[in-house]
Amino acid sequence: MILHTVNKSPATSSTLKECLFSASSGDQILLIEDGVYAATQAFSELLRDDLSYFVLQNDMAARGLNSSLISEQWQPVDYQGFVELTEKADSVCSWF
Amino acid sequence: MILHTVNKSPATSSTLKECLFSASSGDQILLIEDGVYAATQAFSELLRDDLSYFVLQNDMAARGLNSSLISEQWQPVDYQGFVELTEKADSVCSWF
Amino acid sequence: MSDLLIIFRKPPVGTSWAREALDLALVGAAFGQQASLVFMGDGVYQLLDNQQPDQVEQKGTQAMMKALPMYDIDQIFVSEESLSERGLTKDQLGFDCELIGQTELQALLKTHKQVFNF
Amino acid sequence: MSDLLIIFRKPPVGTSWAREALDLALVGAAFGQQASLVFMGDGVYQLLDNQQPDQVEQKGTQAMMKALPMYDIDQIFVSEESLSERGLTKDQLGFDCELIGQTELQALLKTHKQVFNF
Amino acid sequence: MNYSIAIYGGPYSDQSAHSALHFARAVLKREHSIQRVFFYHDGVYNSSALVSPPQDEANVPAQWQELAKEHDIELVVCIAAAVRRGLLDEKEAKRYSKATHNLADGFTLSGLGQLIDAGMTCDRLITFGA
Amino acid sequence: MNYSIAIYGGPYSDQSAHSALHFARAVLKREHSIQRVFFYHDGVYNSSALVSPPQDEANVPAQWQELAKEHDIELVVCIAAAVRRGLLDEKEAKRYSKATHNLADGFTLSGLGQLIDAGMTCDRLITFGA
Repeated sequence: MILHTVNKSPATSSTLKECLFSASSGDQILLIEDGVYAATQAFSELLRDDLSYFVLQNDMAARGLNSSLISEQWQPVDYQGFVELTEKADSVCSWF
Repeated sequence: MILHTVNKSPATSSTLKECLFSASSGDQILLIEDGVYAATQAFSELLRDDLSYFVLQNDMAARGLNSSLISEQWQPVDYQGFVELTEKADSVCSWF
Repeated sequence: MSDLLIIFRKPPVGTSWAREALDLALVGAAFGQQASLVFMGDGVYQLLDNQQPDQVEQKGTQAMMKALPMYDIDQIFVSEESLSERGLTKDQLGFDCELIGQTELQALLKTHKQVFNF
Repeated sequence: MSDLLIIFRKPPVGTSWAREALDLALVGAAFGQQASLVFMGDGVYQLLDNQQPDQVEQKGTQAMMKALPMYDIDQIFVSEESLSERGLTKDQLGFDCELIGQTELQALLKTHKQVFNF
Repeated sequence: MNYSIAIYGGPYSDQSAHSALHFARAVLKREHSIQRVFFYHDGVYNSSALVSPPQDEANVPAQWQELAKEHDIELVVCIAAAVRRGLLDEKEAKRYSKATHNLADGFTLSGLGQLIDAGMTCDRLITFGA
Repeated sequence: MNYSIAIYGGPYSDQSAHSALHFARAVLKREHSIQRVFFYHDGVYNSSALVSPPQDEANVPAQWQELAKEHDIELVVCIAAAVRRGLLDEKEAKRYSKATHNLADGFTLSGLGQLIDAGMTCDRLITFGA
């Protein structure tokens, strides 16, 4: 299982799209930095059903994305949670 | 009349889309740097009918875009042609 | 009509673009230029309420945005299309600004000789 | 299976990303690592024939690409979907490479522990 | 006509400073003048005296210095963008208690007002973004 | 576990060096070790001794220096990416006949092989792109 991190806004960059195209069933996606905007409801149609979705809550809070804006597929994690995800994954792939 | 320059690839960035949305009828678009990929046929559907389209031929040649790849709306100019376009425009707006 | 139009198309925190664009607006005002601001594309995210950039040790743009009235910058426009593409509505924004459509946006670009586009 | 997978997603000339990613592939090979390269997204533009980056005083990546066989790098893949999104076909490319679809791309990522993604 | 140019991208990382150089030469060839080149955002990295490219690559800061000298062009670097990125002249090095400075000859640190001024006073201001 | 981190973005221009710093602290809190931080592309700008942010902003290079010293982490800067962007140590300054150098204490210029090596020998290599 691969942990994919994505740090670009989904509305202006194709980075998330390229990541979702390349991920295998069972992989995990973690949004960081400007990538966190992808966790808002407007972008939930892009998501596949066979991946797990995480979002860095520090970067969410930094940008004013409170839980009412976030779609339910996304599970918030803090930096320690980020580290835990990297521990469990076989490898980590960064999309930027 | 505004001359708009665009320097980002249309396949991975929304820059061209934002430029085309903001241009007024009669404005000119000039593609430079990685923006020149937008002159290939795959992206001709994005274009509006009421604008004029130019592409910097030095940046085309640098990227191996020969005329067979370029759609016919686009008129190649060199750097002197770029300067001439800025002379004639009322103002120049750079999209990056 | 104002002298300067500054277009904000980048999000507020991940890069320095937004802060550097706002710096330009404030300096323009200090030089006696009337400035209008347009938020479009990912720039509309700069207007969201309750940003806490200190959570990632960044400064963000909210504090600077609050200084705009002191610089007599009160012409603040936001693209309706950019907001709705991002699933946002005006009442989720932390700033008082005027919603504009494509026609008004085009008119703003056309009527300003000096446009800084970030 | 090779040791390293390097993914090229950036165009060849406008930024230094493509050159820096290729540098990494060559250094990896010099360290005795077997490297596979995948071109996808705007990275497929690196494969176009007849690039003349000297027209804008840049170096581009073609000269380095030609050095790949000397480093025993011969596993070169290109995403079929990325090509077709850009209206390109394999015969317009200046390099011999293997077309892959989504399944093969996913398998490449899955089977390499070391992936460098540019 | 009187032109000014704004550059927002660093050397080597992206093409903007090179594009601006080509554009500037074409402007001069068409017998216009260039008053000022303003370096902002990562463009400030073009003002480093320590940039040391391989012999077969262009030295962009050096090319700007030459062009500026020959055609009397001001090379102005945004001071706020520069100092936080580690570009200092002698005066700023003293202010921040740094042992050395690295701003190349011919470049001047100054305020963002110089970019506003270029927009107000020149016939054309052309921006090369990163 | 043994981690290494790669950073591709410059300070102030983007968040990647900050994100990596937060991540590194969390890695150490979870009692892992960090062998190396490798700076590539615009990440090399984090190694400048001359970075001078305003007092109310974090000094990212200084924070990396502190963390590295305290936890015995190698701070390795890609030499090819660095010298063309104007980041020089004493030896490179001499090689390129520059009067001064600006690499901050605690950072080392070295080859890209150090990034390959980190990928081969560490349990995890986490990249923060620009």
